[in-house]
Amino acid sequence: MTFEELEQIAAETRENREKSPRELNVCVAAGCLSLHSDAVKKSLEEEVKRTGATCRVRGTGCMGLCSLGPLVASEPSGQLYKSVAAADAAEIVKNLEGAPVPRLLCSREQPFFQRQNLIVLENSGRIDPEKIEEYIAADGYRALVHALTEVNPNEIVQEVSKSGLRGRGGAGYPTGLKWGTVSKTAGTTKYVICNADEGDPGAFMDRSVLESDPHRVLEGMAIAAYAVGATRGYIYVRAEYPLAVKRFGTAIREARRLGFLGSQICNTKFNFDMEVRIGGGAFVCGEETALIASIEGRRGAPRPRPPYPAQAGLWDMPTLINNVETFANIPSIVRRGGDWYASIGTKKSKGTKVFALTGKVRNVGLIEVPMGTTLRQIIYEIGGGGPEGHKFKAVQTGGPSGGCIPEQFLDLSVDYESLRELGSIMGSGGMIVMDDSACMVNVAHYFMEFCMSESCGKCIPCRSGTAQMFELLTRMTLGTATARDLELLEELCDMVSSTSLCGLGQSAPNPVLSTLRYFRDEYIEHINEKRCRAGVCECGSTVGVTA
Amino acid sequence: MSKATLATIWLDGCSGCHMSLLDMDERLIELSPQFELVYSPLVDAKVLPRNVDVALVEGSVSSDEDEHKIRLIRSRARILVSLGDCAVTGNVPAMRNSFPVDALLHRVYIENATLQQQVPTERLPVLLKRVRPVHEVVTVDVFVPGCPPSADTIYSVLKELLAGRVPDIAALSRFGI
Amino acid sequence: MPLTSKKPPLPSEDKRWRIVNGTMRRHGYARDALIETLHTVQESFGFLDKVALRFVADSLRVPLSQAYGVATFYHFFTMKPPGEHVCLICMGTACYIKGAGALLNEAQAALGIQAGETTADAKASLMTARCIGSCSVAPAVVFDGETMGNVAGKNLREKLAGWRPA
Amino acid sequence: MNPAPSVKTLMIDGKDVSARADQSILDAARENAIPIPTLCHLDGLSEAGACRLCLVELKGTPRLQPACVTLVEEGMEVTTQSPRLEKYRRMVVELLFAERNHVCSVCVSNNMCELQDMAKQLGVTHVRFPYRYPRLPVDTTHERFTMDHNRCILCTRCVRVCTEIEGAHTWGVFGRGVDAHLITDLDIPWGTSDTCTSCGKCVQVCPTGALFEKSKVGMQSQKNPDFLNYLNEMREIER
Repeated sequence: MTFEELEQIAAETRENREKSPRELNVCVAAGCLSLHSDAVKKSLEEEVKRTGATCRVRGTGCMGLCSLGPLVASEPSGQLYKSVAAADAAEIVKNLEGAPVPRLLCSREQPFFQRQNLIVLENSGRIDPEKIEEYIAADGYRALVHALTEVNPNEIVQEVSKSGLRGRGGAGYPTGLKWGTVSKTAGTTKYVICNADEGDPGAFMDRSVLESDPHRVLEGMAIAAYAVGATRGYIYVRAEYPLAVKRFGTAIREARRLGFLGSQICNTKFNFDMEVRIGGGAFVCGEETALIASIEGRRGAPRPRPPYPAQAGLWDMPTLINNVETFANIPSIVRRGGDWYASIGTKKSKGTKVFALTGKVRNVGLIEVPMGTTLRQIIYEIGGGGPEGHKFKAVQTGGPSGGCIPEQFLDLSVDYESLRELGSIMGSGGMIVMDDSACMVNVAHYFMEFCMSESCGKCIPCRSGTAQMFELLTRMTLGTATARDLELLEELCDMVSSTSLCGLGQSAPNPVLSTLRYFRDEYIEHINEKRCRAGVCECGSTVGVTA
Repeated sequence: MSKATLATIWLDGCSGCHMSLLDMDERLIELSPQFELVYSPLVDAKVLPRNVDVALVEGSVSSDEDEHKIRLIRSRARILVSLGDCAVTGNVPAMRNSFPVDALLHRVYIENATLQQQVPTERLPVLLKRVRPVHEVVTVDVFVPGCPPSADTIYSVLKELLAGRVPDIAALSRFGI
Repeated sequence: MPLTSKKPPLPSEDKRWRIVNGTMRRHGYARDALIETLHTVQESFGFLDKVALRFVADSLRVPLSQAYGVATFYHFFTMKPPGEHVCLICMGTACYIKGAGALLNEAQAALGIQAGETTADAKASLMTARCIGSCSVAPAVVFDGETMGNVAGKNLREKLAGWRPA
Repeated sequence: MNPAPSVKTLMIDGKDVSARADQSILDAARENAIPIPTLCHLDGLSEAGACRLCLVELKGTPRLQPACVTLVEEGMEVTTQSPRLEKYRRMVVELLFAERNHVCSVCVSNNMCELQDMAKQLGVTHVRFPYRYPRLPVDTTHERFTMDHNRCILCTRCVRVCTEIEGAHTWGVFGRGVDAHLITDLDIPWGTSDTCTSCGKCVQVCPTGALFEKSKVGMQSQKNPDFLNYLNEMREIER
């Protein structure tokens, strides 16, 4: 594959599209799909066939504003229709040329769309994720061809370092540094692994990217493999994401067909191929060494680091592990340069971040904003604020490893460091808004149950400590706890975070610590007054229930 | 100097800790000028006095009566000592905790009984759902593990307490044995 | 147990064993294909049992204790046959905040079973998931593989009632 | 003959020591008579890094590091005893006691148990956390040995010795988290296992009364894992 050939495919694809420019793009990613967008698509196809209209009906990836799904975009006019039902097909097709259907219109001018800055999601909802040609028509695989034919691996690592990109899986380790280590470590075979074991409850960024634009991730992995000298790749996807598995499988086959995977890619000496590995429902496998154990077919129990996977990973070989969103940033960085990427974001956190904005907020969906955007902008401008009649209480980031951030910090600009200072973490990007109908003790209890059940059981602090913390929190929610139990809980938080073997245990106390930090009075009420102000816990009297 | 008042209490345990206390033999006589035994299964006094300096508690909290007793003792004792594994850990009495009380009573009084198969109900303390070590019910000042703690251990503990010091238990005793 | 190096025979005439064998062959009977193969078994049979585990372990030359350890480590694998219908309630944070707990209680009451169980008539199984990634339409429930978003108690009751005609 | 590994000098608890570059902090400390508590570690087996008792402080490293798997480095300054470390170690022991039903007074290994010794050594006189009282089975089906899950601390020494030394792979771990427990083969009664060679190594390495030899009580039930060093040494010579 050469630039000329790439351009030819892109040109043909665009040409075909221009021949009959009218198309109806139906989101068939998970959110809209669970609102039966497949039925909408079928109905539109039938209607087009019945009326003989010249219009293509395509299934595309996520358009972002999932709470108003199923979403349908009408091109070339650019109209976006919301909450479309199968029965609306006739009206939509009838009005293809004339005025749009006002009843279904969803403005693209609203802050939800205007406030975003799309890099990772630039193709989401715009291309058919199952057609490689459409990705190529959107400048896809140019970065890979450029990397392989015009620059050496070292330069790629440097470019990524220059971009300031940090791991999007949660911890924020500098990506360029990681690549550099793997590239410098000698090994007979090196591996690249994409961590798509998005286990945080309330997060669906990776799912959406894989379902909406799988080639972007694949291209990022191939570039990474070239940069670090790897020849084999794995993508470890949750079993709960069958559509993502299917679409990525299709993407691999298509990429092989066009020679982006296999041997002597782009007529160079670079060989690289990859396969999908399906997870088994274990949150701990998001941890690098556990994930490696799982790919090796073993129990997903983490092992002590060092050695880090970059030195001794899969089958003890140097292994690069990055998360989906990290890889998805790579093609843009390689195409547009590290400096361009570094111009976006804050001093220490560059680029954009994709968030799954959910919970008690009007506009639920997938968003991508520059690092440094404030929580208030995200929740109130993009998210449209919470539902009527309820007061904002906290936003939860980082899932079971993160924390709850209260109102007084909403003007904080979001980056890795600022969130950590508040006792939460960036995590993979789940952002769950909670209002006064949520009880913070109950939320801590919920996450502790999660960590307890997801603990692999290998090290004692995590295995037994989470079970103890869960018991103590249970007592609080039931109104049987004493002040002594709170002391023990706090001692355990310190001990489990300081002594656990891996990140799961080390961060398991975070939801408790952050709620204790900002909502200690709620704990005290549960203990001293046997009262839950949100009326969620059955801890005796429910005096003070708001609405 | 007035004598310190000492009480010993027997909750759910085998009385082995009390036997071990008696095993102090002549050392009991050595310490006796320093204390007055005001309440104990070993003496006739039936009423717990208001002020107890040191209370040695043997046994776990297994019934409503145990719970009542331990709370009363706590309210009247200056220093409360959990004496022996039953008081400290729940020990053997707590082995029933993996089973529901009803199933347990049924097994003991009906399945395994040959005569008069019935679960006694009247004038008997009600078993708690779970046997608990003393410190899960009231605050404990000194823990003396051991099944039973040896006479030497109890002697050292008593001697230290009577001298107004906190004994270093870790050096003296351990769970089990 | 794998005392010989010969590949074990298929456990029965059931054609699904060939599908399982196919997965292992595709991976060159490498040990690391264990999890992939268990996925195939579960897809084909609906669950894992000891016959299947022994067959897979022997074929891949994985010790039995390890195969069982792996099968029970990953919660996606089930050792019990599922009911004719499966109701899976997402308990992810977004769903939880929007009332998934109440939905679970409703489903337990409606089916008379706890999460993770199957009704005595084998008609329905009730499961929970950590997060199915459908947070945007929380609370979400998967009925027989089909995700339904913004589920209210009423939808749930109707759907479950349809599975178990009184 | 391999070239001799380089020697590193480091400081442990203020004492200058030297160690081979391939040695762990634990090895170096023990060679210099500096005690570090351990439960999952056993000379002759691979390291699990699971019990967290051997965590030590390293100057310049914010996180505590397990001495058993952390290799010595030049100029390292290690602290093995501090109020913070001692507190965490005591808590590890408390968590273990609260997790299952360790009733020392009626245990075969009473007075010969590493967990019981550890509690004494660390000054754990009581457990502040609520006991969990799980209901766990006792497998008596093996003709010579018994597995009492009530006393197991999941150190996995038995799993490792069975895998690494005996090569039978009979023992494995079922499930995960606080529900994890040991299994033989496909979770069958131990006595019916046909991979088990009845060698008894698992019993000898078990630190508690979880695995014990039937009909041996009191002093007779003393475990002796020293065979491991002998086996490993002899193997090395054969190679």
